[in-house]
Amino acid sequence: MEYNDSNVKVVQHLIHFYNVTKTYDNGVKALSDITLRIRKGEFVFLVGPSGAGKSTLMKMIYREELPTRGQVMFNGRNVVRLRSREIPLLRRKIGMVFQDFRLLPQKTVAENVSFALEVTGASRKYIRKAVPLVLQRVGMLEKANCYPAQISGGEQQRVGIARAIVNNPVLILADEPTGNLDPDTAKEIMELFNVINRNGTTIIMATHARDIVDDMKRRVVKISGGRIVSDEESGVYSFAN
Amino acid sequence: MEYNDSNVKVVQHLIHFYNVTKTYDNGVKALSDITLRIRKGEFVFLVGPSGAGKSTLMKMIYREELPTRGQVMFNGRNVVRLRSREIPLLRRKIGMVFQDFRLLPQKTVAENVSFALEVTGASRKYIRKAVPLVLQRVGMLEKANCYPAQISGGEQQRVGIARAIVNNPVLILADEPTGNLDPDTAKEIMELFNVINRNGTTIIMATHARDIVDDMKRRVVKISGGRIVSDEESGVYSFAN
Amino acid sequence: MRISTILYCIREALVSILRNGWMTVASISIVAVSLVILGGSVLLVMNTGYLTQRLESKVEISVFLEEELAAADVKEIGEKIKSTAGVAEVKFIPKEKALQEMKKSLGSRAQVLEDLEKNPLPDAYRVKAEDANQVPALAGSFEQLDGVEMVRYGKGVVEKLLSVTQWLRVASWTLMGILGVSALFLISTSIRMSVFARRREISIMKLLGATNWYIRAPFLMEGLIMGLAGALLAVAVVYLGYIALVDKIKVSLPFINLVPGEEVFTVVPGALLGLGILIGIFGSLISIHRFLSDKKA
Amino acid sequence: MRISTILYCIREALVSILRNGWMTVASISIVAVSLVILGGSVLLVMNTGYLTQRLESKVEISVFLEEELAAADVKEIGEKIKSTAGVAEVKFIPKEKALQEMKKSLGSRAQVLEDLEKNPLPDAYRVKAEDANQVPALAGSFEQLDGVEMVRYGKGVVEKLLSVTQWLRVASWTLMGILGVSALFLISTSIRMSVFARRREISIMKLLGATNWYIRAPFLMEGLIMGLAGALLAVAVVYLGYIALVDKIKVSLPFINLVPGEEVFTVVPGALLGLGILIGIFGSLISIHRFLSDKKA
Ligand SMILES: Nc1ncnc2c1ncn2[C@@H]1O[C@H](COP(=O)(O)OP(=O)(O)OP(=O)(O)O)[C@@H](O)[C@H]1O
Ligand SMILES: Nc1ncnc2c1ncn2[C@@H]1O[C@H](COP(=O)(O)OP(=O)(O)OP(=O)(O)O)[C@@H](O)[C@H]1O
Ligand SMILES: [Mg+2]
Ligand SMILES: [Mg+2]
Repeated sequence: MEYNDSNVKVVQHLIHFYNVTKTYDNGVKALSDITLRIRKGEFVFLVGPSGAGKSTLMKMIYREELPTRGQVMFNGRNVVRLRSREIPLLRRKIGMVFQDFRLLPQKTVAENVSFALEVTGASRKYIRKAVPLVLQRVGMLEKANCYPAQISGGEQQRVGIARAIVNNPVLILADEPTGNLDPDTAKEIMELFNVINRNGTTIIMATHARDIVDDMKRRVVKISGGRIVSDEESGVYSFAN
Repeated sequence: MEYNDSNVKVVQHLIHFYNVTKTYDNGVKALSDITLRIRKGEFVFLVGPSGAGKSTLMKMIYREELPTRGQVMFNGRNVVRLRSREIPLLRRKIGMVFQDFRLLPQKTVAENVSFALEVTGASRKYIRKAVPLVLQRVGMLEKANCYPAQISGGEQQRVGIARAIVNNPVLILADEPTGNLDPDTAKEIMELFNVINRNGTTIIMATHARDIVDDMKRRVVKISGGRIVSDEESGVYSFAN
Repeated sequence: MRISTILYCIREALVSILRNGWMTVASISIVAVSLVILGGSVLLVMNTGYLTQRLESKVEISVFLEEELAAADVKEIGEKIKSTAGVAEVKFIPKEKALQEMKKSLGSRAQVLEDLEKNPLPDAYRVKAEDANQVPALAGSFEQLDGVEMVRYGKGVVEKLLSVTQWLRVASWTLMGILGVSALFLISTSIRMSVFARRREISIMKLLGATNWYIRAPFLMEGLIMGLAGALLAVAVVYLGYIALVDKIKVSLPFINLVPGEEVFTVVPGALLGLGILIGIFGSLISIHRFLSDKKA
Repeated sequence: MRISTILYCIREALVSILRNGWMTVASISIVAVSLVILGGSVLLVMNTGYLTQRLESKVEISVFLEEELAAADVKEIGEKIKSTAGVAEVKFIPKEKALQEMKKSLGSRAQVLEDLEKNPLPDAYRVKAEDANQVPALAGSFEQLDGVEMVRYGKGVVEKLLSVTQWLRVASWTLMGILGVSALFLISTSIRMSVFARRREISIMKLLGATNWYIRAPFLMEGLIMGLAGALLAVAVVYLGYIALVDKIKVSLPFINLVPGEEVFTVVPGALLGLGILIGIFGSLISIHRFLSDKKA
């Protein structure tokens, strides 16, 4: 069964959290009764102290973790109720930048990026064209044939970003994508995200970078202790709780 | 043979790089002819673009990598010439915060921190007292019995910091220790480093956090393309090259 | 499956085999060693069978006939014996020949027989059974025949021989059974270990939207290639080893007859190769299964 | 080594064994399976030796004496035979007894012998050799003795029997050799794999200033514990399996004599346990070596 896009028409929101609670196996409550709507084409910052639940919230969307209670809708489909074989189709629509990069250690930089395309069944020809282009955009073309262990932390992060954007996903989930980047490089990456967002891709980005949040003047959702404590259009990163 | 502290008296500098060049196996030149001196008790920021060579420079000090050319002195001893069995003794004098955390996945938070003490031969009694104290200082006491996979990115980073400071090292090498921390937590960690530094510990910290560098008004060494491009006492994080 | 997918599998598998270096070497060696053990035990079973069959084929039954039977009766008895189920070979020994043999076996003492007025020995049939186990039963049935005075077979000898050959059969089959199961276990465990070492990779692939089959296929191909490589190695070792053994034994222990190499190598290599490939594929399939589970994700 | 260090090792090893879950189970099973194979092949060798020895002990030499020897001469020959190196047992068979035996073996045809004026058979000695291989040589030397008319032994039978027992010995020893080497290889490979899966852990420990011995010790302890556990398992399986086999064979194939259980289990368990522990320790030592290398760091 194809993952069905035709449902999108009747849906206003790309993402919809209904009273989502997540308690991990060891009893830690990472999310408490989260309700959140994100429209198609939005650029949302997810901010909040370390351990607030930002990564957990993102994991709900691409189904790395299931909510303990509540429902998560993506593109008109209930993510919680997806059948096993539908999960890969969901994930191919989402580009993910992981906080810990998660590059495949046995593949080179170029192969890591190609893999995200191969998975979707893209043609060899298209892959050969697209991969160098996206590596160029994050400034990693020179290191295309290096293995992850052979490049610096910031370089690994940029490969992770390239992999997330290479197959033109509907949604980009970026978990602290600039944590290991210097301000100049971070700024370039944010410009890249801006361009992608203007082309219609929804972006959710968890970050601790006050400069960036304050600069961009986008929607800011602040989480603390697993709850949404503020949600402002065109917000700033505020110190106060 | 005990690693000999008595040499320290004749040495003015804790760390001395003499014309250090590092070319990795794949031909990448990460450091070019670096000469650098750091006095005991200094607090030095290492800044520079992604892939500049900051992490590589630190790896030279604790001998994760050997220089291709040049010498590195630490505490009056030539690190390059150390015998195999002297390497552990060198490393026990240095507290390292790794860019990718490097927690032991099979050990809990508390065990990860204990391990750094056990290695030095500290008594069980001392370990039982010291570990909760240091976890408290980085705000991770509650998660003492969690495994690394069960805590958030920022939490893992704080465990890495706790592990680095627990055995009162002569030198702390912190590679982007606040990259995954929110500004408030980052500030607390920087205060912690300040206290430790005031007690005589030398600290070298690679970072991309402009706020922090500008706030602290300490020595800033800027690296770019494997070369030192500026070195200022009480410097700031400058955008210009 | 599209050709590009198959090519993808083969490419990924080969790359992974090369990059995983000694882990690959370890897995292949375990497959090879296990199959050598298995192949060796098959050879043992075959040779044991061969040897025991040759030994057992030597067991004979002597059927002594009554005195002064008509030639027709003698012939009839011979026909009856021949037609009994389980009889392999029948040979008539006239009493004159029996006496001659007796004289020969008595050597210089033989002149004692010269004193005899008439030949005291009877005519006899010597019968070979198809299966040594049937000897006692056959002997019993011959005893019932009209015109048969007495039936003899090396009672103690047959039982002794049977005890040896039985023991050999039991031992060699048991051994092959144990070794077969062990080989399967060892190979699948080693494949599980190599998959286990890459569980993080698998989980990342899943997060990138790879289907279970997309992840599984290169592992299968890898398992197949490694199983094949291990089996080829095993066949080579078993083949060369066996040829060498046969040669050596021909010289030093000429009275031991081994199954000739050509006969052995019509079945053994095919079986080992097939087994290696099957184990490689199913080993990978089973071991990768747990890491693909969607329970959590 | 301080007590605290030893305690540290044991604690770390146990924790690691528990937390590594099925990797531990896999390693222990491989040790166990390999040692079961080895133990089984040792039992095979022992039983083969036992069986062949019993068979060979049946081979006899008949030494026929010249007619009308003085009793003293007969006795002297007996003494000479007894004192020959390699002779195990000597029994005198007077000609009267030989005739009786001959009569018995001829059955109803025996009355032919009644016609004889005198006993045509000679006195004889029946000799058992210590070792069946010496039979032809002994027979030759007896032939040289004064007063000996003729020496006979089951020429064909002895050679046949020897061919079987030789083959059995060669086969079982070869098998044990191959299996022993394989077991060592399999166990050390599995330990290498489990260390390989934890190479990152090891490198982190080194960066934290742990000495090589500090890292190695828990692995050694772990190897020791796993080797011991595997060996205990193997001993249990071999023991129970053998006892069951002996029982079963006693009922169904009563003529096969196996080495009794008690005799076997004075050596085998100790050997397997020792081997398990040694392999565990050295397997860990060797496999951890490459991950401790200071070449780069
Ligand atoms: N697998 C897990 N098992 C148990 N608890 C977990 C797990 N993952 C996260 N947690 C806990 O859930 C809470 C939220 O974690 P999460 O990773 O979502 O935080 P975060 O907002 O991403 O923090 P950071 O900014 O440090 O990355 C934390 O208290 C964390 O310790
Ligand atoms: N093991 C390695 N093998 C080959 N090249 C390497 C290796 N490690 C790092 N490099 C290269 O050396 C250069 C310096 O890397 P290094 O990790 O020191 O950078 P960095 O300043 O720490 O960067 P970042 O801020 O992104 O962490 C980079 O070009 C990187 O690609
Ligand atoms: Mg996070
Ligand atoms: Mg770095």
